[in-house]
Parts: sequence; C-alpha cells; structure tokens
Amino acid sequence: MDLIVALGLIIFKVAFLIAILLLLPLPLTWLERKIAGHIQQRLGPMRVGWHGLLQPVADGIKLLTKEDHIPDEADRFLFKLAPILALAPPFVVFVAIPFGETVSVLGAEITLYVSNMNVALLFVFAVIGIEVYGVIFGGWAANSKYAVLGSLRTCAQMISYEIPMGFAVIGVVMLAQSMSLLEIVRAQADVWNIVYQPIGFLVFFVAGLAEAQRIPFDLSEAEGDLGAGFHTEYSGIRFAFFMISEYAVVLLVSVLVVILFFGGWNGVLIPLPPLLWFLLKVAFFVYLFIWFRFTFPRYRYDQLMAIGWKVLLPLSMANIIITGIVFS
Amino acid sequence: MTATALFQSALASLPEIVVITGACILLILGQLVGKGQGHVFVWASVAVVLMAALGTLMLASEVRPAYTGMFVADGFSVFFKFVFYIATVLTFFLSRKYADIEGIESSEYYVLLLFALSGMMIMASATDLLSLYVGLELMVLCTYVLTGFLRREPRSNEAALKYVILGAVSTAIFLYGVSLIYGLTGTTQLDGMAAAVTGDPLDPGLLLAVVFIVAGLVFKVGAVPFHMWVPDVYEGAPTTITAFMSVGPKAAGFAVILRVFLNPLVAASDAWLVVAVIAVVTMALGSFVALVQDNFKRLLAYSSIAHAGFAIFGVVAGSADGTASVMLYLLIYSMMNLGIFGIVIMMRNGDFSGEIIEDYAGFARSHPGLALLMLLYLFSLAGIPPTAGFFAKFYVLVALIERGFVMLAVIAVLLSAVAAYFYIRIVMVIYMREPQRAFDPALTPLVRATLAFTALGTLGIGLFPERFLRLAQGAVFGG
Amino acid sequence: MSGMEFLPVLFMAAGIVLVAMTTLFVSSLLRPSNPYPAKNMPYECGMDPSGEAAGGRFRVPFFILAILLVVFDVEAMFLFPWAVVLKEIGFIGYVEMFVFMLLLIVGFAYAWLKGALEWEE
Amino acid sequence: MGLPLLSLIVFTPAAGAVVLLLFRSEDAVRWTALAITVLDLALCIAMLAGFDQSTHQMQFTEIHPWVPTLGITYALGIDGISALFVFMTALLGWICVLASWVAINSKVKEFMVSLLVMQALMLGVFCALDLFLFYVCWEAMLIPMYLIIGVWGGDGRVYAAFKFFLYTLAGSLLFLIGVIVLYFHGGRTFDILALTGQDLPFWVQSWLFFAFLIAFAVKVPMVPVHTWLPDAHVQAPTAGSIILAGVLLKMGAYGFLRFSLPMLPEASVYYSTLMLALSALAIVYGGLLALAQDDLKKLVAYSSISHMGFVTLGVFALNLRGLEGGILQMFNHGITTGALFLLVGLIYERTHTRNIPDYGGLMKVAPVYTAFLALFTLSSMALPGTNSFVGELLVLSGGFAANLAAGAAAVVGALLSAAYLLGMFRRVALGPASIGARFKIRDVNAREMAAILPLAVFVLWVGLYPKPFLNIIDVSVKHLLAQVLTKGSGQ
Amino acid sequence: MVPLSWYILLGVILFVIGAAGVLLRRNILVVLMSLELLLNSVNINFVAFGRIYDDFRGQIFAIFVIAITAAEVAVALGIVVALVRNKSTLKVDDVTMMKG
Repeated sequence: MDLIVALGLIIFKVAFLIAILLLLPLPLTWLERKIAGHIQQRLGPMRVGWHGLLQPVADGIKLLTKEDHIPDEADRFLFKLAPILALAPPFVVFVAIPFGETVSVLGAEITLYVSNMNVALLFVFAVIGIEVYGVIFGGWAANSKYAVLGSLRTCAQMISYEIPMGFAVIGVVMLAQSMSLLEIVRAQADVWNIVYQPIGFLVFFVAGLAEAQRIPFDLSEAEGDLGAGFHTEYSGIRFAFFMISEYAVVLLVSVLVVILFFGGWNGVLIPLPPLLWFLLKVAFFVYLFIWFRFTFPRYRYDQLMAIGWKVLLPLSMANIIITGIVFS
Repeated sequence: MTATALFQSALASLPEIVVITGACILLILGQLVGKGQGHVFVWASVAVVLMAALGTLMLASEVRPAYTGMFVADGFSVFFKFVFYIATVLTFFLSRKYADIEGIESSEYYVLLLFALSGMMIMASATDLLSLYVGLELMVLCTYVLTGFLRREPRSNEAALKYVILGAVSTAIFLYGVSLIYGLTGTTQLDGMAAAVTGDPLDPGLLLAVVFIVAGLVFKVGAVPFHMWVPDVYEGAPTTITAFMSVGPKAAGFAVILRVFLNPLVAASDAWLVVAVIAVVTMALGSFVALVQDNFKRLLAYSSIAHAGFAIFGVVAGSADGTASVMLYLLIYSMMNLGIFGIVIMMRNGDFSGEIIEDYAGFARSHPGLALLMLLYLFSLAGIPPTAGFFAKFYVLVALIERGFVMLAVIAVLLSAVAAYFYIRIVMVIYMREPQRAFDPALTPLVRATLAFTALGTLGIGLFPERFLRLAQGAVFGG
Repeated sequence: MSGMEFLPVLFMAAGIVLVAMTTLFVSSLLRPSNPYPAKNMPYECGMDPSGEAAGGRFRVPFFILAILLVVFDVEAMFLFPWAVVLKEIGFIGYVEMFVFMLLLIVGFAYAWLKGALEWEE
Repeated sequence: MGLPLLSLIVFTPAAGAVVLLLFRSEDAVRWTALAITVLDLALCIAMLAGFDQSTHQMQFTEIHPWVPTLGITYALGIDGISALFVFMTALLGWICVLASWVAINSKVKEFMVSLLVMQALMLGVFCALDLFLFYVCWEAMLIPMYLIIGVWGGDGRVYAAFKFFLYTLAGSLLFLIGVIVLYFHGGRTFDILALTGQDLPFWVQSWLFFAFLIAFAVKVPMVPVHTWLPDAHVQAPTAGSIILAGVLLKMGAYGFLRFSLPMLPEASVYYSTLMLALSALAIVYGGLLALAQDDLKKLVAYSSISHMGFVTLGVFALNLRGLEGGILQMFNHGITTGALFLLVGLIYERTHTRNIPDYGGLMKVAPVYTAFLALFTLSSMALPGTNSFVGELLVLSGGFAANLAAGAAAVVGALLSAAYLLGMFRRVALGPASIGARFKIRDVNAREMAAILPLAVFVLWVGLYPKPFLNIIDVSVKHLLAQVLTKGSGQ
Repeated sequence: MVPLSWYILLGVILFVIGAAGVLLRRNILVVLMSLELLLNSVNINFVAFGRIYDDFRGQIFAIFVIAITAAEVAVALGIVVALVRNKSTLKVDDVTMMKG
C-alpha cells in the first residue's frame, strides 16, 4: 500500500515537473522579448494580448501547426530522434534537483524533490552530457553544411565547458562532503558556498552560460554567420523542442548555481518561506541570463575556446588545489 | 594510510617515480627546447634511466611491500627492472640516428619510451591485479602510439591500428578474467587470490578466470593463439620500436606471468597443461612460419614468437629453477635480439630499408666485422654454443627435465632445430652470396656502443653464465 | 531504497518522451505537408548545394578537443569520490591526489604548449 | 701439476685465431696459422712424451669450477683413447693449413680463423672431462664447419652446408636432452668420470642409449643418417674434407667409447647386436655406393662410410681385439682418408674436375703424385704392410668373435673396397695419358710434399710397427672393456 | 534486490555482443564501440561483485577501467585519424597491406 502511494507521489511529482518545464518557456520567451525591448529602448511584443502577453501562446500554436520539413538528403531516423534527445536530458536532470526540504500539504509531509540521490551531482553531469548527442545528431542528420559545422562547433563548445564546470563543483563537494544536492544545500545553512568558493562560482556560471549556449557564448546559433547552427534545417514542432530544451537548460543552470553556491532555499535576513527564497534566487539568475544576452557582444570562436581551456580550466584546477589544502 | 606508510611506499617505488617524473619534465622541456636538439633528449632520457637504475640498486637489499599490498620492490622485480633498463637505454642509443633518418625525431618519442618503461616497471612490481592492470596499460598505450609513430607511413598506421584493437580485446579478456577472480575470491591481490584457492580442488569458474587472465597475458608476450598481431606490428612499427617491443614489453609480460604463476593458484591446478600446449604450439608456429619469410622484420617477429614459446617452456617447468630459467632467458634474449635489431636499424640509411633478407647478400664481404657480429647474434638466437643463447635454452631444458617433462624437452629442442634453419639461412645470405650493391650502414658511436655491449653480453653470458645464473636464481629464491 | 532513487528517472524519461510524441502526433494532425524538391534542398543561402556536407575536411582540432574532453572528464571521475571523503583521509589523501593533479597538469601543459588549444579555423 | 698442458693445447689455436684477426696480409695470415698449428702439434708431442701408458686414469687433469650452481666444471684430462685423437687432430691441423695454402684464395683470414677455431673446439671435445664442456665444444664446431663448407665450398655448398648443419644439430640436440637426463639421474653432475660409475635403471639406459645413438650415428655417420656426408665432403674445400674425414667422423665413435659404453653398459651390451647390424649395413652399403661413383671425392666419401662401419663394428664387438682395432682404425682412417682427400684436392686444383672419366694416365705426367696415390689407395684397401691392415684385421677377428654374420659382412666390405679403390686407381692413374693432353699438370711441389709426407710416414709406421700406438690405448681399452662387461653382463 | 546472477548474465551477454562485434564488424568505429561493450561488461561484473562483497574494490577497479579505456580509445582514434588521412577508409578490410 505504501509502495503504491509512494509510486503515485513520484508519478505526480514527475508529471508536475514536466508540466512546469514545458510551460515555463512561454513566460520566459515573453520576458526575454520584453526585457530585450526595454534594454533596446523599444517596447517588444505589444499586439497579442495585454502587452503581448499572449504572444508566446500564438507562437506555440504557430510552431505546432507549421509544416514539418525534412530535407531529402537527411538521415530521417536520426533527424527525428535528435530533438527528443535534446529535449529529454534537461528534464530528466530535474528529477535530482531539490527545491526545498518538505512542505505540509493537507497534513501530509511532502518532500520538495523527486529523488534524493547520493550521487546527484554526478547524475546531473552525466545526463547533461547526453544533450550533446541531440546536438550532434541533429546537425549531422540534416546533412547540410551549416548544420554540420554548427553542430560540430556546438559540440566542441559544450564539451569544452563541461570540464571546467565539473571541476568547479569539486570544491563544493569537499565542503559538503557529499554529492547529494540536498546535503550540499544543508551544508550551507550558515554560510553560503559563494563565500568560500568565489572562483568556483565564477567558473561554474561562465561555463553554464556557455553550456546553455547563451550570449556571449552562443556561437552555435550565431544567426549572423551560420544560419541557425545545428538546427538550421528544423522547423515546426521539432524546432520548438530545441527551443524548450534551451530554456530548460537556462533554468537548470540557474537552479544549480543557486543550489551549489547560493545556499539553495536558505534565506538571509528576511524570513521568507524557503521555496520562495529559492525561486527568487533562481529568477534572479534567469534574469541575469537574459540581461547578458542583450548587453554583451558575442565572442569569436577561437576566443570562446581559449576562455574555456586557457582561463576557466586552469582556474578551476587551481580552485581544487587551493580548496583541498585548506579543507583537508 | 599513514604518512610513514606513504613515505615507505614512495621509497619503495622510487625508481618508478624517478622515471615518471623525468618523463614529465622531458615532456614539458621538449616543447620549450627548439628542434634539432635530439641529442639532448637521448642523454637526458638515459640520465633518467640511470638514476632509476641507481635507485633500484640502492633498494635492492630487501623486500619492500608498498601501497597497502599493491606493489612490492623485491629481487624478482629488480632483475626485471634491469632488463627493462638495458632494453630502454639501448633503444635510446639505437634511436638517435634512426629517428633522424626516418624523420620521426621528437621529444615525445623518448618520453613515450620512458613512460612505457615505467609501465613495465610497475608490471614487474605489481602484486595486485589493479596495479598490474595499470602498469600494463601504461606500457601498451605507449607502445601503441610508438608503433604508429611513422605517421606518413600507412604501414605503420595499419600496424598501430591492428595492435591497438587486438590489444584492447586482449585487455578486455584479461579484465574479464580479473573480474571473475574478484567475484569468486573477493580479492584482487595475488596473495589473497592464492590463499583463497589453496587446498581445495579448483573451482571450474576459477579455472575459467585463470584461462582468461592467461589469454590476456599471452597476448602481450605474443604467444599462440594471440600472436597474429606480432608480425604485422613488428613489420609496420619503426624498427627501433620493434626492437624495444620484442624485448621490453615481452619481458614485462613474462614478469607478470611468472608472478601470477609463482602463486599456488596455478601450482595447485592443472593449468600447466594448458601452458604446455601454448608453449608447444607457439614455438612450432613461430619456427615453421619463419621459414618462409623474406622480410627480415617479419622473420624476427616469428623468431620472437618462437622464443616466447621456448621461454614458456620454462614457465611450464614452474619450479624455482623454471622461473629463474625464464628470467635468464629473457635477459639473454634481450641482449641478442637488441643486437640483431641494432644491425637492422643501422642498415636503414638513405634509400636502403634493410628489411629484406636478400638485401644483406654479401654483407660479409664489405663489412666483415659487422657480419661477424651478426653471425654471433644469429647463432645465439639459434642457440648454438658457446653463445648465451645456448645457455638460455640449456637452463630452460634443465628446469624442464628436472620436473620430468622430458618429452616436452625433446619437442622443444626439435623445434629449435627447425628454428635454427632460418637463422643460418641469414648467415648463408650474408656470407655466401655475392654483394648486390654497396652498403652504407648508419654507424654512429651510439650504435657502435650498443652493438659492442650486446655482443659482449651475448658472448660473455654464454661463456661465464654463473654470475647471471646466480642473479636470476637469487631473484627467485631470495623472494 | 536504492532502486527507488532512480525509478523517477525512468518515469521522467518515459514521461517526456511520451509528451514529445503526443505533441508530434497532434502537430501532425494540424500541420500541412507540401514538400517539393526545392524546399527539400539543404539550406545554403539560396545556392545549390554541392558536395557532401560531411565529406569535406576532417577537422582535426575537433578531434583533439574530443580527446582532451575524454581525458579530463574521466579524470574528474576520480576527483569526485575523493572530494567527498577528503576530510576523512586528511592531508595524506590530499597529497596523493595532488600528485594525480600534478600529472594531469603536466598533460594539460603539454597540450597547451603543443598548441592543441590554439583554435585556427 | 705445473703447466696446464691440455689447456695450452686447446687454447693455442683459439688464441691464434684471435691473433689472426689483427693481420691484413694474406701471406702473414698463412704463415702465422701454420706456425700456430705446428706449435700445437709440438705441444701434443710433448704431451705424448709425458703420457703414462701404464694407467687408465685420466692424466694431465685440470679442474676449475665454471658454473658451480649447476655443477658445471671446466675439466680437462686425457686417457689413452683421447690421447691418440688429440694427437691426430693436431697432426691434421697443420696439414689442413698447408692444404689450403693456395686452394683458398678469397677471405683467407676468415678461413684460417675458422680452421683454428675448429681445431680448438675439436681438441676441446677430446680433452673434455665435463659433459657440458664436451657438449659446448661439440656443438660449437658447427659454426666454423658450417662456414668452411658454406663459404669456401663448391657450387652446391649452400645446400651441403645446410644439410650438414641441420643433421648434426638435430642429432646433438637430442644428445643434449640425454645429457641433462643423465645429469639428474647421476646426482646433478656433469663430471664424466662420476657419471661412468653409475648404476642406472635399464630403461633409463635404453632411452639414453638411443638419444646418444642418434647424435653419434649422425656424426659417424651410420647408414640411415649418412646422407649429409657425401654432400658435405664433395662440396667442402680440401681442408674441410680432411677435417671432416679425419676428425669429425671420429667424434661419433669417440662418443660411443666415452659415453655410451661406460655410462650405459647394460644398454650397450643389450643393443650391441643392433649396432653390429647397422655397422655391417654401413660397410656393405657404403662400399656398394662407392663402387658406383664417378666423382673422385664422392667415391672417397662413400668409402669413408664403409670404413667407419668397420670402426663401429669393432667398437660394438665388445671384445679387446675389436675395440683396439676399432680405435686404431679410427686413427688410420683419419690418416688415410685425410690423405686421399688431400690428394684429390691437389689434383682438383690442377684440373678443376673430379670426374674420374676425365682422368687417365696420370702416372705418366705426375709420377710422384701417383706414387702417393697408390700408397694411400692401398692403405685404404688394407693391404698388408699398411696401417689399415692392422686395424682391419683386428676388427675382423673381433667381429667374427662377436657375430659371425657381422664378420662376414665386414669381409664383403673389405673385398668391395678393393674393387672400388683399385678401379679408381686404374681409371685415374693408368692407361694412356689422356689427361696430359687436356691439362697442364705439374707434379707435387715442396709444400704439397710437406703435407703428404708425414701422412705417408704414419701409414707405413702403423702398418709395420703398430705397437707404440696400441700401447697408448691398450690399458684404457682394457679398463673400458672391463667396465662394460662387468656391468653389462649383469643383464 | 536484483539477484547477482542477473548482473553476471548481463555482463556475459554484453561480452558476447562485444566480442561478436569485434570479430564480425568491418567498420573500425563499430569495432571500437564493440570494444567498449566488452569493457563495460567487465565493469558490470566488478560493480556487481563489489556490491555483493560490500567492498569498494570492485567500484575502484571499474573506475580505473573506465579511465584507462578512455585513454585507450583516445589512442585508437588518434591512430584512426592518421590512417584516414593516409588512406581515407574506415573499413578494416581495406587496411590490409600486410600479410597477417
């Protein structure tokens, strides 16, 4: 009986997560456009709904009903597989993400996470790694020069930044003595990791920007010179999958930054509910992402690689060595 | 692990540490020093090896277990390490000019050899399957790369590819055996493994595991049924690397086989039968196939298979004498094989490849001294007294017959008579043919030194084997 | 216990694939389908595509990058468990890993000096 | 003890070989080689002068540890049997040098080095008192001999050299196994004297006997494994043939005497009939083949097989006359056949043909040469008054005593030898001087005379007054026989 | 709890598939993937056994296997690149200049 309840709860949580994550891009695109507009001294979408609020919905319907176009030369199977491969990993990662300790709903204690893995951090990196397959398959299967080049670049970029990202969190693991995200947050009850791990945070955040392929590291999509990168040939709903995936990654990176370096749901000074604290912090970083997009220029590709390998990686290694000697 | 234990362990593995540190320094240094500084790397690498040898000598006095039973510095490993040092240093000497001629000279070449050396040293000292595996892989990874070092030469690429694929398969088989051992005995230490099986009749699962492990190791020494890579790799690899591989990694493979087989695990089983079959088939194949080779490197490849077969006979004998005989065999084989390869390497000059046996026609007429050396090496390889090659075989036979394997001994000598045929065929070519063309061997002082050293070893050990015999026996008996 | 931790992963994966499939299905009911050769050509800014998209140059830098990733990513695998227990194993444990890191840095420095990190399009 | 005479004898040629490597001039090489061999012969004569004929004990013994871990020693020593062979080896050594004075005109230095190394090893074989040392010398001989045949031989030299090498190698490797088995059965020693006293089980003896038999039979050679010999002889240069016939073939028989009989007495007695049969076969078969030859060298080579059959027949007759005859016959064969090869070589240098029909009437153009040829031919067919007569007579009487059929076969062999040798002599030397028409033939010169004359002296000396030679071996043979018969009769 | 035999069976199946792939497939890249299968079957064994014995050694061994295999594959791919530059083929059969 307990088992069934537990299973039901899990299924419910999973369904809830999927729903949230699928719907979240709607407000996010709207926000992005609005913020972009205001930064650039214009209004952004205004026509559909109040201040363009329904614009994302319209976009969604458009994408849903648009012709699904597959080039003749394409490898059809991989072409169809790639968007799903790109879509799934960020969603799956959220299974391991805690949003808080517990809340009481109708008298029952419900945990604010789906699963508390003892190796959650490894799991996150492992699953995020799969994202690369979606990118590379997508570009390869389209069999278009732009797509292939774009996918190779994206792939190179993602794997380049994965390394400093992975190295950057080792300091956090040392502090928490655990790879469980829950434990990591609990370990920050008094002091947030950002205090001890400023370098780690810097590296992680910058790498996260690159991982999410956001400006200033959005070389892969570089509309200016590569068409649209690896998803040049995608249209309609399949293209939408890539978009959703991208927003999910943005969200994910923000969430991870908050959990790993900014104390998760631990608040300071103002006694807000933990979940609210958490969401506020996440919202801040999501805003940061959007803000960066419209304030920074794009790097050149060689600069991009140089930053990853020659700056972030040594920094993160130094971070490990220094943190290690301090905390061992 | 306490600080003292760590320090003791580091001390015990000092030679390895020296080699690896030296290799790392050279790796970085190599990028900072300009091109055309080949001699710097040769001498620096030699210095590293000499330092390691010094360290080994200083530590040779006692048995030092290290790293919580994963590693041991004992007489056995010291003996093998010296074989490795000799092989590596001589390879350095031979490589200098050859690398220049082939256009493959770079610091990486020497660094990889040093890393391979460290891998072999770890193999010789490993007492845990994990450290064994790490050493093994360190060694083979370097040899994979070195095999393919002639980047513009498709033959070299192909050899490397074959080597890497077959090598990986053999590693996988070896690991599968290890995983079974771990599953059945709950330990990966050689001692613990042995303790888990002594007394009882052998579990079939364990036998399977042993067979898997043996199969993996057999690959490294190039014995049947995992010999097929040997000729291709030997032919395709740069000749210096071929020389190195035929000596160093082979000896390392045997070091491991002996370590595993010295344990009661195999002593308690009928595994010797499997090994005996391997030995016979290996030797037969190597000897007979070598008969029809025209390419010198291929011939030497099959010859090395045959020699591996003969050495495995010593493993079959299994006793202390058998172990010592294999060790002595490897030492002697290193000498004579590096000598003969030294000649082949030296012949590579200008447009002359020196790989075809017929190329050597009439060599004795223009270069009587070198031909005499070649004669010495070849007769030593054939096992004719008073060369060291004879004593090596003799001692293996003594060990075999001591254990009562007279029939195996008879088979071994008959096959070695077959093998003798192709060695003296080369003698025939160099002494009894008219020269087809002028020879211009790339004789540098380093090559001369190598040839002199190996010749001295080949003749010296043959005439005065006592000291070396004692060394080998001491390495076994003394723990 | 251990099974339950990873069960949600399965649910999530199945769920998201299901949703994606459903969306695709719904979309296939709604969307038009009108392919013709010109539309199905790969996009090349309006030029007729020539040659194989992937058959061109084999970009070695990408490959080197992949190898670097493999090396570093796998080494990170050793760092994680070590980081978890660092406090228990103390300074000795740190020294041991420091040696490992040092070797890693040597490799990294070599790659850097060798120019593997220089990106030339 | 004083001077290590045997070591001096053994190592003089070896040291000489090293010295030769330093020379450049071919003539200097020749003269030095000659000097060394003569010096060696002088040492041997000195050794014989000091030899005590009244004891079977090993004399001039030297024992030094070599590989003590395995019980290997450097042990030299001689008794009557080996003394004779040491002397013969030294005697033939300088004759070989003379024989190759002009015959070898390319790579003279290498040739002389090989020759000297060869001699050192042969002496080592006869002097060795340690099985390991014996084996090392025994097998190491393959290297210089292979080169002598292969480099300086005739047209088919490569094939011949290979055949020689592989036959002997295969045989001696089995011998090696036997040696090691003996080592363990005999209490981990390679000391030949220690091993002779052993009481090994009969089955061990049988196995060892056959292992040894293969090695020795190849060297002798006995019939089924003789085929390398004609090739090797024909293709080898004159000096090579002389060494082969004079010394190398003796080693097989020496092996029987030194190892098979004393160490494996029961097996030796048990299988003596078989050995007699093989010997008889060799005598008759070799003779018949010689009869059919048109090639001078081949004829002599096959006659060797036949004559060596006499030797083994005598040895395995296992009685005093047979043994003494066999040993004496070994010495005789060395002298006579060596001389015959020398003569063939000399004439070949002049005519460059060995085909008997090409010759004829040699007597008229080269009377001195023909006289020597006559003497050695008669010696080879055992005419009374020549050396072989004594030996063959002893063998025959021993053979008849041991086995009637074997003796009869030996008589047939003797008759056959008369037939082919006289036929050869007639066709070569008598008749019209057709040969002079085609070749310009000069008679023997002083150098050649110096080489032949000593051999002729020995032919007549042994033929007319064999006692000194028999005295040398007498005590040792009696001791050997006693060993074999006391142990072997227990069977 | 999943019984041990299931893990071993999975390992065996993977091993067989991998071995078959190495032996039968002709594309070098596929061969390399099959090699990975072989090694992963080993890893499954190690981890499963380690779990049974409640011993870390199995996991440690598996981590080492993964790491070293990565290096091995890196080397293999490097060689493949060199080969492709020289011959531009990925078929094992095309790579047979030498007799063996």
